[in-house]
Amino acid sequence: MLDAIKAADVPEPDGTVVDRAVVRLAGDSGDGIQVVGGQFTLATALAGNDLATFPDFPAEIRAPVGTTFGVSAYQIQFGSDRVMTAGDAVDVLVAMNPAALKVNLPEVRRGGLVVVDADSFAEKGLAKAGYAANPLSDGSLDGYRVVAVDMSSQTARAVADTGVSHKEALRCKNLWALGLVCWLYGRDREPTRAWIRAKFAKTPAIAAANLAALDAGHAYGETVELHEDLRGVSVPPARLPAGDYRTVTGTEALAWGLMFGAQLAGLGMTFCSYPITPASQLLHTLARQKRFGVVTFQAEDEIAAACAAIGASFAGSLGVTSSSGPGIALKTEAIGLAVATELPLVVVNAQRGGPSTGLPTKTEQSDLYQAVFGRNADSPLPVLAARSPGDCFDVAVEAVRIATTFMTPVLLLTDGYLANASEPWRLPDLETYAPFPVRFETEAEGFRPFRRDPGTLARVWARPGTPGLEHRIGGIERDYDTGDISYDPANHQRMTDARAGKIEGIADHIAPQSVDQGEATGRLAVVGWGSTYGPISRAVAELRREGAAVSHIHLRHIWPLPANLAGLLEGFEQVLVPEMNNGQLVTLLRARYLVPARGLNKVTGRPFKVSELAAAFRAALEDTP
Amino acid sequence: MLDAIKAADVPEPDGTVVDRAVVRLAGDSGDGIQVVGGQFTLATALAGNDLATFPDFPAEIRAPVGTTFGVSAYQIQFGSDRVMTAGDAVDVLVAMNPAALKVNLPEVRRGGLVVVDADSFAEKGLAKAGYAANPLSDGSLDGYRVVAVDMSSQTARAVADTGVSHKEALRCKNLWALGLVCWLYGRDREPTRAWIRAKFAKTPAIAAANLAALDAGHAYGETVELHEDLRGVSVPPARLPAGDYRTVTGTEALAWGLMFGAQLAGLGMTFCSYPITPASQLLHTLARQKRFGVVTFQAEDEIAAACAAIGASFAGSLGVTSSSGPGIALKTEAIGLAVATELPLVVVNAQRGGPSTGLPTKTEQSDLYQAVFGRNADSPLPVLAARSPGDCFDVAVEAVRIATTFMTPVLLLTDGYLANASEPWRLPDLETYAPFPVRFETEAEGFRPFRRDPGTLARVWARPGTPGLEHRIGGIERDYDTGDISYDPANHQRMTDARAGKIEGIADHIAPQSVDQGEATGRLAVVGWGSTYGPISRAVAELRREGAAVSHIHLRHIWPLPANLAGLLEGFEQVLVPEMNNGQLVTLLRARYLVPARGLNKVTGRPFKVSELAAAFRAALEDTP
Amino acid sequence: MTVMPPPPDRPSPDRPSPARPSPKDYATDQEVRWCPGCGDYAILKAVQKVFADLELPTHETVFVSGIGCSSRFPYYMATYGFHTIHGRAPAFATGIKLANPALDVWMVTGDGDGLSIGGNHLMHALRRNVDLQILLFNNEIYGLTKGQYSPTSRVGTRTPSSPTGSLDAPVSAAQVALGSGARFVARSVDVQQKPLVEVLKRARAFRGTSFVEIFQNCIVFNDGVFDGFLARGVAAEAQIHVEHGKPLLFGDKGAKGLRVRPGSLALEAVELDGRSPEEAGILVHDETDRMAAMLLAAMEPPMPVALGVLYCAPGQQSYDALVVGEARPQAVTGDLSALFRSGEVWTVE
Amino acid sequence: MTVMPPPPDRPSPDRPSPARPSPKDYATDQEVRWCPGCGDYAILKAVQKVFADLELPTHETVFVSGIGCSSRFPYYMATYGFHTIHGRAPAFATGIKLANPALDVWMVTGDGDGLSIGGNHLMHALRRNVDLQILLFNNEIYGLTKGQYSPTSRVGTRTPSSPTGSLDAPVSAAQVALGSGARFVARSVDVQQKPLVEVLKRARAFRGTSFVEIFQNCIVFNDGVFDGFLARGVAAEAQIHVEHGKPLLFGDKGAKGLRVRPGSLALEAVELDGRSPEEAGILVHDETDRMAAMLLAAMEPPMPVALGVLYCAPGQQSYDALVVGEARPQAVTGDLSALFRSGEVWTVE
Ligand SMILES: Cc1ncc(C[n+]2csc(CCOP(=O)(O)OP(=O)(O)O)c2C)c(N)n1
Ligand SMILES: Cc1ncc(C[n+]2csc(CCOP(=O)(O)OP(=O)(O)O)c2C)c(N)n1
Ligand code: SF4
Ligand code: SF4
Ligand SMILES: [Mg+2]
Ligand SMILES: [Mg+2]
Repeated sequence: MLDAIKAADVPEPDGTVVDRAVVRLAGDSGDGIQVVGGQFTLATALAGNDLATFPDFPAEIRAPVGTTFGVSAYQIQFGSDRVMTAGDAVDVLVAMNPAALKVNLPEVRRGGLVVVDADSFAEKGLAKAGYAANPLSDGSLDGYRVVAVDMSSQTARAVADTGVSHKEALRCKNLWALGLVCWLYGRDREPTRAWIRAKFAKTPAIAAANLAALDAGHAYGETVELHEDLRGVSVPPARLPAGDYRTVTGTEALAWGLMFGAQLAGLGMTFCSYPITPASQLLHTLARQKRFGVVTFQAEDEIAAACAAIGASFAGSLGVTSSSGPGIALKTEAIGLAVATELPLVVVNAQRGGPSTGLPTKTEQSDLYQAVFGRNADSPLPVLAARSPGDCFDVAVEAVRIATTFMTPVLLLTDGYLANASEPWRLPDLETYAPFPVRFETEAEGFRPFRRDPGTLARVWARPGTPGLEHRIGGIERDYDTGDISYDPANHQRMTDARAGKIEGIADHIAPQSVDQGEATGRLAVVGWGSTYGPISRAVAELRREGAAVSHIHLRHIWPLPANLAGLLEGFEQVLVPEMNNGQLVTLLRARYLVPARGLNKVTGRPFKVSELAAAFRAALEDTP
Repeated sequence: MLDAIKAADVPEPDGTVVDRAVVRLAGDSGDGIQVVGGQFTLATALAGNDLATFPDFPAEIRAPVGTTFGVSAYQIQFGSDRVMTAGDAVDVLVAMNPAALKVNLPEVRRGGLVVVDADSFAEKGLAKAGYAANPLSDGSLDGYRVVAVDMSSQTARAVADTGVSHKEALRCKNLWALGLVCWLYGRDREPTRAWIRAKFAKTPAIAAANLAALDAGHAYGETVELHEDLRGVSVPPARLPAGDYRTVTGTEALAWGLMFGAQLAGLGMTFCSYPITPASQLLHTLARQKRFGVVTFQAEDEIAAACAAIGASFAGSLGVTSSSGPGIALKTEAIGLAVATELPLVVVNAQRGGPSTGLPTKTEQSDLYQAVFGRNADSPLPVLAARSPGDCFDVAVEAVRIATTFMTPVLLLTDGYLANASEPWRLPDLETYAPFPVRFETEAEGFRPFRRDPGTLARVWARPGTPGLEHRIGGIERDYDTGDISYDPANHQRMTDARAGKIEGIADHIAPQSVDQGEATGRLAVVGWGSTYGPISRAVAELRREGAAVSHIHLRHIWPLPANLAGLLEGFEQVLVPEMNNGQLVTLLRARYLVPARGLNKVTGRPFKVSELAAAFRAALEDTP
Repeated sequence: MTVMPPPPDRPSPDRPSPARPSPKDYATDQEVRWCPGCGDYAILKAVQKVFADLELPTHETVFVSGIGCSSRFPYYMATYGFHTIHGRAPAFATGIKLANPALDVWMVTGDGDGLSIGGNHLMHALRRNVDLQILLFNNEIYGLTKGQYSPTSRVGTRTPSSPTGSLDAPVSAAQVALGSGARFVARSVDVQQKPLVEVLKRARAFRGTSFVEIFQNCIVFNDGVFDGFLARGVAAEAQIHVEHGKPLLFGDKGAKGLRVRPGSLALEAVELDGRSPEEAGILVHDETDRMAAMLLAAMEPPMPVALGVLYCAPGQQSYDALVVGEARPQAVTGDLSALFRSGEVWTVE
Repeated sequence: MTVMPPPPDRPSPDRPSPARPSPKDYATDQEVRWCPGCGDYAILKAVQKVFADLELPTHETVFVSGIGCSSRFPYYMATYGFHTIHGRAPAFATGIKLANPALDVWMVTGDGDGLSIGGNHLMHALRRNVDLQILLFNNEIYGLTKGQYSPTSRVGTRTPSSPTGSLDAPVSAAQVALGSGARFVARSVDVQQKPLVEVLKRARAFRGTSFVEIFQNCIVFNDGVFDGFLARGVAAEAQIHVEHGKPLLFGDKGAKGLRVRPGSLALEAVELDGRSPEEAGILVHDETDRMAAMLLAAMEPPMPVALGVLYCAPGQQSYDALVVGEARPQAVTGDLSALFRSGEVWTVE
């Protein structure tokens, strides 16, 4: 075995204690990578590290075994201070086959550790991955530390006594790899053991095999006298704020935030959707919450989903619909009706790479234009964006608050990264959230369906079933006073102004924009939104450590923009707007404030790296205006 | 009769020769107002005036007789210099019933002439129109010159000899009114006579009755010794550029421009649409052009229409689709596919009042955001706008040129006003247009479906049926070189940049922005787009006559903006952007150029008045920055 | 073959009514804006009569529609109403029922709204069997947009968008509904007030989606298009009013009837010639027989056009009842903290 | 009842072929990216065999699809191909045929693509009778989006979006097609290569929209869902392969057959018990009989599932032929100046 380990010529950083580490597990989509990734995340969270994860799914459901386009990967960064991104460069890559190595090697930092299943590097596997020569022996791994271990055989041997078939045995390879990685970072295997026992409760032989594989992988690390570079690494616990924690994906936090929002509003929730990557999981998550009163409806298409949600709102429920860009495009006509009839609605867009079908499994932020401007006519509505998996919870609550307080559809932007990524989430104290109960209209005397609250300009919400409030609404322009159809020119102007004024007025009912890091004035303001929060935050921190006068402003409210933002931006010599699109928020800021904000754009389907942002910020600072 | 005529206390301007006049005919939707409006327009055009017309349809198909919401009107302004708008204030209103008077009186200038059918002002008619008292006698017409003539009886008497029924006789009332108006402005009745004879060739009695009514109305003006204020008015011919003229509506000009564009490109045309006000007429017009090789397809909805048009383009035809805002919303997903697959497509949006169903029969310019930004992902495409009925022809040709030269969908914006309005159109010399023949790919050797022309960045167009060019395209991101599916991050960036670069590059292939009136620098630039051209043009002319340093810049190219526009705008102290929306082009200009452009917005479903624009421009100039 | 009349499975509300309401009590203060002579007026009248007869409460009723002349209907009913967007009414109606199954939801659509742009939503509402009454006003034309041909227009219909006559083969609304899995399919005519009122009552009694195609005359753009079977002279021979459990008779004094053409799967018209229906082998209408309904729905001249309840298959729970039950769902309730803690939780001190 | 076989009305191209092509000649260089064991592979194989057998030219063929696993199909055929957007393939295909009716257009869709989001376009392509072959791969699941239930999923299907079992009544693809006015409706099974190839050839021969539902196994998300009639043990009893002009026999050695239940409009299965089909009153399959097709399409266990060409009604011109004729329309031609001058023209000097 020992000779399989090649020392790299790039030295490993001193010591066995590090601040943070990035591990990437990769294999065939059938290899169970996501499952062991999740288990390792849990063990890491329980060890007290901060962490961020990102699953990288193949675009194909289950492509032919061993092909590069069938590779599934799971990346986690964990550390002893705030982590926020899944990491720029991988410290440890576990590649279960040649294709996984091929696809993921570019992510590994020079000098990083590469663990491969040597058994899979036979001719057939190499050919499928498109390797002309064996990378384990042709020098292409020079510069990395490589552990080529006969993982399949080891696993097969380890589970031999459990009585499972050979095929079943090989299915345990992922647990073997997990065992090794657990050993590497000193992770407790007990939570994984408990999970295996629960999951395979009905098939004890399989449970035993998986347990055996897990232990064998661990034992391999522990007992085999490995090259000294493979010695265990320790990442001390992070100093997180006190509280109870769990890991959440953005999808879970979003689902729960919507439910909690409905609870704070005192409403039932009717969630109507049509599957689309990467939005489907929200449907899946909420479909399991029937016992809390959540109704889910899988409609025949996105249009029907949006319309059903609006119908539900008309009937007095909280209508919610979700999709990704192409599906949101289909909903825009219906959203216009919700704008016109001033009904609450939450529209979730889990953005993905485009245009058109684009890169469905990759992340992007390119639907901001669509969210803010993408409807016919003057149809303003509030747009919110979540910054991190955990933040999805609070943004969802805020979306429900705004939708119901202002009687308006709200667009909530997440993305493929947020939908799938996970991080530790401090369980909120639900008591600290102020409820915002909906007051349905009940008074028949003098009832007018478009009577507005003078403070919020929201119209009343009169729910069918209420005696005396029978009324008819629709998409034809309505009289400001009576709500009846009106083609009157002056009335149209008045209603257009009222709709615009109501949405603009929301700026007075939201928290002022804060500066996330740094002073309120300075040389460079980096203004971000959405899931770029993690990398921007890390990069700004890096520059601030270097002494640069850089601040990070991260918007939750894309529309209307916070009232104090104009003043804030004036305080900086330069404004830079990193986005995973071709420059969209930057257009909004320039148009609104006439600030010479510049875009920093990346459209690769992948999150920003901290290093590329830091470099861009440094360049901007050098480039004195 | 004479006593029915009331002299107003507001004096009529001196003389019987005027520069321009505004006539508005109004009646029940069953009264045949649009028909006689069209005939009067023709007679006026043949008399050599410049003119602009605007039909004002009721929102209902045929509401109950005599109600205000069933009123149909037709307005024409004509003059001896350039006219360009249907007029701010009406000089002569012909109201066939009380409802028509009620709805249209506010449009009449004080001192204007009001001709009404006195027979219709009985109790029932007044009640239907919602008049408590008879406006002919209660003083509400003080300040106007009123001719209350028993038009129905006069008509009945005039046609008595033709043998038509009483009901048919009354149907001729519109011709009687036309006869009177023809007399008033000295219009030749011969074209109308010819039209009547042709139209009722198979029912000679009806033809005779209509002819008799026309003559009777005319004779009424001629022979009855009327009050001196009703004497004939003469509007001398306009000094229009030499050439052959006809009247066109924007719809006709657009249809013909698309056809001519296809001819210049050497393409067949597949026009796919779904009816919607005010876009349907384009479908109707093109449906009659089968003999020129135009194929029209009435699809099951707007999505299918867009998709069929894209399919046609894929197959080597010019795919064109049209709709209005709500229907365009539905097409946005499909348009994204045309962006992604880089296929030519012309999308016509005849804008109307919104949001949602809004004011379907009223005009608005509020879909610019949707056109420029209204798709998921980074999906740039060119956006053009027509300024006048005749201009629709050239803009359509330009849209076809850009779509086929750059292999891109193009959005062409018109509106409810342009679709229905008419003006004299100088017949273009078709020989002067440079053809832009499409060169379909034929070379199989080294064929790549996404090989780009280095000059335009357009990809090749390889038409099914061509041997050796078999290829597959779709909405998933395509490899820059091979066109095959690619999930590669760097390729996605490259393709995103290529798509953006191609569209931005169009700015180098269009005419530089000209200044429509005034100098290239000055105190105030008024920047407009679309059908506001007429009123802005007139208002700027008015201010320039007053000596103000105002210039008018009118954009045909909304996206990409002309390359020289930045420089142009810098030359003005102020930039004002009048729009029939809540401020959309102004956002684009501010974001792009960081110029402190201000919006001047009107959202009433009606065109700007020259007077209100002139007042706003004056106010802007006073307001020295 | 014995035929059992299917029980109406939704009772009319049984409440003490101080005074019997009249149809006028269901009218709104809005002026009705259809063209004079439009068939829509007659349908409105029939619906208001149904409401008055059944003493239906206005506040528990919602009328939902798309866009079209027909879709203006909700403005004229003194109930709750939602005039939505073109073609999507079935989706709105489904959302309303999921939010509050206790509401009585009626949907009004046209041949364009319901079968052109909205055909898919219609199909899915029908197959899901959402508890709705769907009234499709079929005038074989797009009225509101001024008379283009629709998916039910016959081949050769000349309209502004088909100046030389339409080329598209039309669909049959009732056949589409049956093919989609509808469990209640009926047909009626705008001006046949009595049968129309009856059919509408049957539709309301049915739990699930009841689909009613109403032939409606568009006096402006398609006047007299149904004269082929509605005109006075031909009516008796050209229509058959089907009734559950009764022999399928038509013609002058019921002198003709329909029977299964022996050895085949087709219907044919025969003269009774003095025989009793049984003797003549006349088929007895069994509204629970889907195949018979298909044959009836497919009849075109020279066969008589079938009117009445063609198909009614109760006994299946409606979709909304399956998903949420009968009452309006409560607000989101329950201990969400417990849900959030359902995974592995750890404590940072 | 005499039954005439309808003539195949589109000839296969009759051209000198230097060497008979093989199915492999119709494959592309793209790696096929379905899951190992997916039924789509077998369908691809069958289609390639059809092309090779008929020596179809690649450059005059277009494969159009929507989105789904099934809709990846065009990438694997060495013809022209357009992988469009979800549910809209019929509209793209219609546009292609209107632009160039000379092209041979095949459309591939799934139960989600074609019947959920795309149901309406499918219906309208079918009723218009656009000259297309539509292959609907029915796996009763949304494969590409990882296994949610689809409009053809049976009640009770447990999926991530229906964790306690789906509640929506499914549609039957063939019945929807017939209800929409389809003129060619057939059914086949991914792994039944011989009949599948035959059915596809028949589909291509038909001028107009030919609709072929292909039961396809999604090994990952819905494995074995058709075992009820495909599993080895039950196949003979649970399937009936219909053939025009032949008696409707099934079961072991054709020991059973279908007949019209006397006096009704229903089919029933009977044992031949040694009688000839005629003696046993077995129905002869007449593929031009729409009602028979409806009954066959509606058969579910315990009746056998009908496979083969259920319905074929040629003789109607296809929509594209009616609109534009047979050849690719020329460029916009003619004297446009004359058109522009067709109204009143005056001259300003
Ligand atoms: C998205 C959209 N597309 C098109 C229209 C235009 N439109 C309104 S009603 C209608 C057709 C109406 O026909 P039908 O449903 O038969 O109703 P009818 O007027 O005949 O009662 C159309 C095409 C629209 N309002 N919205
Ligand atoms: C507008 C839009 N909505 C949703 C999706 C997501 N989506 C892609 S394929 C699919 C369903 C596919 O099911 P089916 O047609 O049965 O194909 P299969 O994968 O089972 O072959 C869905 C919902 C999409 N791509 N675009
Ligand atoms: S256009 Fe036709 S359908 Fe519409 S209101 Fe008039 S008559 Fe009725
Ligand atoms: S998910 Fe199912 S349908 Fe899709 S490729 Fe895999 S096996 Fe085939
Ligand atoms: Mg209609
Ligand atoms: Mg499927």
